Amino acid sequence: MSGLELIDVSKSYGATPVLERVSLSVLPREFIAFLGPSGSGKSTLLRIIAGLETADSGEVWLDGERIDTRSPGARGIAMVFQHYALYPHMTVRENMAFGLRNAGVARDEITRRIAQAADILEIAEQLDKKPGQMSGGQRQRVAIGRAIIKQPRLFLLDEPLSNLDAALRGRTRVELAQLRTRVDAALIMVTHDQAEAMTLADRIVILDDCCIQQVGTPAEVYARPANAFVARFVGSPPMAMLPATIAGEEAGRVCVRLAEGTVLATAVPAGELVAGTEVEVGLRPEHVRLAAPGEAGLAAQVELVERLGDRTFLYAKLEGGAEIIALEPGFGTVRPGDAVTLAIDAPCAHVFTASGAAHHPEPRA
Amino acid sequence: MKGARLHPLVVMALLLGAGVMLAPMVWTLLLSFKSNAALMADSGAAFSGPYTLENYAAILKGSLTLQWLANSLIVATGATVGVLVLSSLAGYGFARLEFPFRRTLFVIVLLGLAVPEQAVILPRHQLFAMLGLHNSYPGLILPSLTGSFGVFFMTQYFRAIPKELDEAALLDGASRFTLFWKVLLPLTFPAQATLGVFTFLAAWNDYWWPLISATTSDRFTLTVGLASAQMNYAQTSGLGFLMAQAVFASIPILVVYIAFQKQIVRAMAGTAVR
Amino acid sequence: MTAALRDRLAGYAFVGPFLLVYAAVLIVPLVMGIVISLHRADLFGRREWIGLDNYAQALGDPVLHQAFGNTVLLAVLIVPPLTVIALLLALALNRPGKFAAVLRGVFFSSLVLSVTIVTLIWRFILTPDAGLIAEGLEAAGRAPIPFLSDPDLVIPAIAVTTLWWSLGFPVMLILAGLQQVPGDIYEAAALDGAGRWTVLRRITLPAIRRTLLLVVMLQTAAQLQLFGQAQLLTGGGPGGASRTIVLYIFEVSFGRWELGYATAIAELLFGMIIALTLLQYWLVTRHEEPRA
Amino acid sequence: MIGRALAFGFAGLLAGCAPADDRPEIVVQRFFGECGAAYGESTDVAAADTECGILTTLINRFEAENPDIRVKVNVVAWPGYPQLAAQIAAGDPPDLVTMHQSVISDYAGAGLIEPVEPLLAAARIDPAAFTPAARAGVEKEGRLYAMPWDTIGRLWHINTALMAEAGLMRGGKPVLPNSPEELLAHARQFRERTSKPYLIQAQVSAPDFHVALLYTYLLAQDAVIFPDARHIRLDTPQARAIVTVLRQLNAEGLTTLNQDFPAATAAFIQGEGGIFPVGTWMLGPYDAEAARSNSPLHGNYAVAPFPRLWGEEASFVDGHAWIVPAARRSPAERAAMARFLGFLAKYNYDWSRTGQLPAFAQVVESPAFRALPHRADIAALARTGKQLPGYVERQSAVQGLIGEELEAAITGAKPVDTALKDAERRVNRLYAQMM
Repeated sequence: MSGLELIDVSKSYGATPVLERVSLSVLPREFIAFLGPSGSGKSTLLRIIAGLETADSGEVWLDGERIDTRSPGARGIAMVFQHYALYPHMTVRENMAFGLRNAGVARDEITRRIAQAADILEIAEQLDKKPGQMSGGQRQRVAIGRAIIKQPRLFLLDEPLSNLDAALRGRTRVELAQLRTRVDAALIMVTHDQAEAMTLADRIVILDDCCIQQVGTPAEVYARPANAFVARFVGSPPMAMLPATIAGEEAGRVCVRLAEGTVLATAVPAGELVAGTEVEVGLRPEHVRLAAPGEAGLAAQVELVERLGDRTFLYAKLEGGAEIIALEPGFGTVRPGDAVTLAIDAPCAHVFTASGAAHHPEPRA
Repeated sequence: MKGARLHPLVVMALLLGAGVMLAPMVWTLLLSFKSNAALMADSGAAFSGPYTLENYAAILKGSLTLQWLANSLIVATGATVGVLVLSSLAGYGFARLEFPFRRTLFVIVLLGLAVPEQAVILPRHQLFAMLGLHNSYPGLILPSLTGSFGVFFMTQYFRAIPKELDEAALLDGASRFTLFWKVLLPLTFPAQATLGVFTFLAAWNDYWWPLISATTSDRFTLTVGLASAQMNYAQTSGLGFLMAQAVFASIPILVVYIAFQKQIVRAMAGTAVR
Repeated sequence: MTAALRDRLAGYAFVGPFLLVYAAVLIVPLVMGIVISLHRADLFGRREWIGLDNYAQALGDPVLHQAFGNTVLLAVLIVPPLTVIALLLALALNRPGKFAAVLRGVFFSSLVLSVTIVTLIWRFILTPDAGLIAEGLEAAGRAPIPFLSDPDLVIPAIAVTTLWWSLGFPVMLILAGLQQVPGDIYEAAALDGAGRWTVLRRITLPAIRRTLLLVVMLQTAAQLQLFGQAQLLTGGGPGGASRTIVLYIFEVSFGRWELGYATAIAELLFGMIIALTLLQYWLVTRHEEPRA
Repeated sequence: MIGRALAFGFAGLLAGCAPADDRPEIVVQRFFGECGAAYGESTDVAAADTECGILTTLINRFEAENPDIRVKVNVVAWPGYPQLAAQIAAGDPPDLVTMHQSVISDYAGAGLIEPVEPLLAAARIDPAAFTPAARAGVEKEGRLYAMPWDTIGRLWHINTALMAEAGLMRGGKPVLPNSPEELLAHARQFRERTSKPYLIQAQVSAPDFHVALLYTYLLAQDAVIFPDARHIRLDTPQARAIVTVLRQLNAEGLTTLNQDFPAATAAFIQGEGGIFPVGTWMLGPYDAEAARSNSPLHGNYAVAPFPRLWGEEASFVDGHAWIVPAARRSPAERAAMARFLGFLAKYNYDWSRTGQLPAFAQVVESPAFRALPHRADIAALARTGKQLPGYVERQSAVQGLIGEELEAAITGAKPVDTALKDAERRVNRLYAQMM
């Protein structure tokens, strides 16, 4: 079997568990993002794959070989570190050659590969400089070059963009996207920035609380979050969660009653949701808008207005205290403190039970 | 504060202080260029000519001074290399590797900082006698290698190096030793320079141990050799020669000091004062 | 072999060489010393168990009392002035420019000389016949002063010699400490309208407090072990007026061959140095928050 | 690369740098000073001067005449016994060491040095050739523990010009006191007439200076200083009387103060006082000084044994000797040592030019020795010289203790009887603690 396979990987630091029986399959040439809040174990998982940490139990397989028993250098894995970890006393050329020399690659082969990588990454001019003489972006490229040149079977990137300023981050994101086309390897990137994950990854692995919460394409994790955590975590601004109870069902779809009394008819199949169950109703901002004059809706008070130019997010509070976020196209005129009426696109609402389990709307016919 | 102009009174005081620091050295230098006979009659003769190089010629010609100089160089260099090697290895081990009793061992090493030479020198003399180590270069060098300070200093320095570098090197397939030797050690050069210079100075200037461990003149270090020459009973002659020996013996160490002055100050600012 | 075991072995491989030397050349003698001090032992291997008698003898030994007094007096005459002078020098020389650089070089220079040379130089400065000071006094029509043979002058003379010799290291340490103080707190102080004195007292000194502590601790420990200067300048004379504890240890061990007694004195000195160091550390740090 | 260089360097260090040499090696350890600058290459013994010069030249000559022996010379700071103790404790003592005869019993008693009869025999030196004083100095419990090299005593070195000025010359000879009262009277008269001190004394860092005076005048009265090997008796009327006079000299400024040996030595040359009671070893240098035309001492130098002040004529004497620390040595090394001792014995006359009395009776009788300046004046030492009993150990440490107390007494820091009591107590305690 090819690709990366994690089987029941567990790890704890003393009494504190970090990962509990994590299993995952990554296809060859797939780009995976590990997304999660800090402390979710995503970095630890990456480091276990790299061999920088040892799992307490579980197995790591790569291209049909078990690698968790091997030393980091013998796994066929390359990694780009958050702070690049370039060897400060070596030139760029020496930095890139170091791993190959350790692996006993022939001298002219090393020269050839360095030239090639330098060419691709446009750092041929910099080969005899030391890292200290270079800018952050250039160092990033050298770090990537050092990884590419090893022709690894798996590419690990630890928060690759966190050290760059906003402008550079955009450009580097493009470069990372190109990188995957150039390497014949799977890529795994750790990030806490969902935009990065959404943009770059084929699939996103969302981690929290020592476990994988969901594995899916960006569209899946956005549209059909596996649970309340994923729903809250993915999307910016996040999904609003309104406390509610199941009011009943209508044509097999549940109706929910919000805390302040309004009943919404959702498109969520009733299934085992029975009347009276305490749930949360999840609403993406794009499914909440300002009601037209005279249109019925929820009364709310605007607390914060986030104008992004093409669109505006209104952070508002319903009677009873629940927080909700609405999207208004354009620049808008609403100001904080205004009382507004919000219209809700109820068929797009998600329902989450107290255990966090998600119930998604059936797509409209 | 920094860069503020110095008050003229402060400048005067500084110059006066510098004069006090330098006067003995200038006096020594002048004496060393006078013939012994002239000084025997009147040491005040040092302030006027004629000056001569005869004392220096005598050193190069007949005395053991060159041998002592060589011994001091060997002992101080051996101590320096030894301390650097041992402290670097141990510093890396304590800073980066996990092994049972690591913390306990480190604490035991740190306790060594509090042990004065006096507490061990007499039993050490007995021990070395049993081992037949006296009057040998290893016997003179070994006590310098027990300094806890070097290990402490290098451990701190290694700890300050980002761990990512180790990990990058491990992923680059480096062994623990390659990692240490090719990646981390070169980064500790400033610390090595500081530690090296201070070890060299300390070993060069050590007096107590070589006094009791070196048993023949040709193994004396400069400190002991010169002391054996100057403490002689009722010696009223040879002042110029003694001073020439003093100057001659100080030259190598001054060279070392001047060569490394920048590193000493800079690296001390970095790590030593934490 | 598993990776964890390999790592452990690597750990011992790296710290092992030092620990071996450390154990053999420091720990073993340290333990031997304690054992020897409980014996009536001579330099040539004869041993007879006498328990704590050596320590009892030390407590009642008037010569040791005198040496103790001399040593403490020397430390008192050396450590505080040394610290203050070094601090003043470091403050004055902590600036860019050639002038300061040259002066730094001058004040550091004596530190590289060995004790033999320092005492050789100073003996011929202090000696009443033909010494540098005597020459100066004679030129001024005054009688030479016998610094090294007057019981009241000999300790100050050794103290001055030691000050001259030891000044460089503390200046260097304090300069290093000063360079650690971030420049922006001086700028902030300037914005707050703080005068020079206020800056020194409220900002600079607190910032280099630990450096000063280090200087005092190191120097106290060093001066309590003063040996070479006393042995080479005066041999402990006149009449034991400049005999230090360590010089006494040397005399008792290699002059009188009483190894057990000498070792007991050394152990007492050891205890004294540790106690003083801890006391100084405690005095300076007791009000500080524990460091993260 | 660097690693290899380091490893190589270490190997070099451990191996040591000595080239292969299969000649027997003897390590000769001596005090007497370092004078390599003046005599480093000289082999002309007859032309050498001073203890250091003569001995340095002798050893040079021995090396030149015996290329099949490697000689290593340790020059140690006087008196070098702490180092010797350290060397013996280190298990690496030298082969032949200069030692004061008064110290021999310490080392012999502890079994640290070897009897030398076999070596003397190999060197064809007959112990009967030693002067009685020299032989007494090296013989302990019936064995010879050293080859004696000389007998040293203390003399009055006299500046006759100043004595004349003080009216203390008669018939070209200095007038010396015959009683303590006379001593003080002379000293006061000297002070009055010359406004200089009568005595020059090394009172600083020279514990043995006053001890020698004390021993001399105690021995002159046949006082028992050491009733047995473990006790001293100092708190006696005789001792109090002697020390009181010494204190009086100081109190009245009849002697130089605050001088150590180098200072006192130089002071005498510069004519700063009348009489310097110091060892025979200064006879040579001072005589040479008196021969220099522009010296304050020119033509005005005389010596005399210590005058009789109490009891009979006597002088506390000591001597230098060559001892052999106990160690394993090859026959070749022992043969080399014997040859060295034989060589030294041959040059005993040259050594006596330093002022010391020769250790070989034949040299003392020789016309060459008699012809040396002032030797007739000091020949009496050979007759009157006395040493402490052979069982007295730790003489140097004991002298140090007594010296410290005497210094306190003589400078007035302590009452005389307290100082003597303290000295007695400290010495007895030292003996009590000996193993």
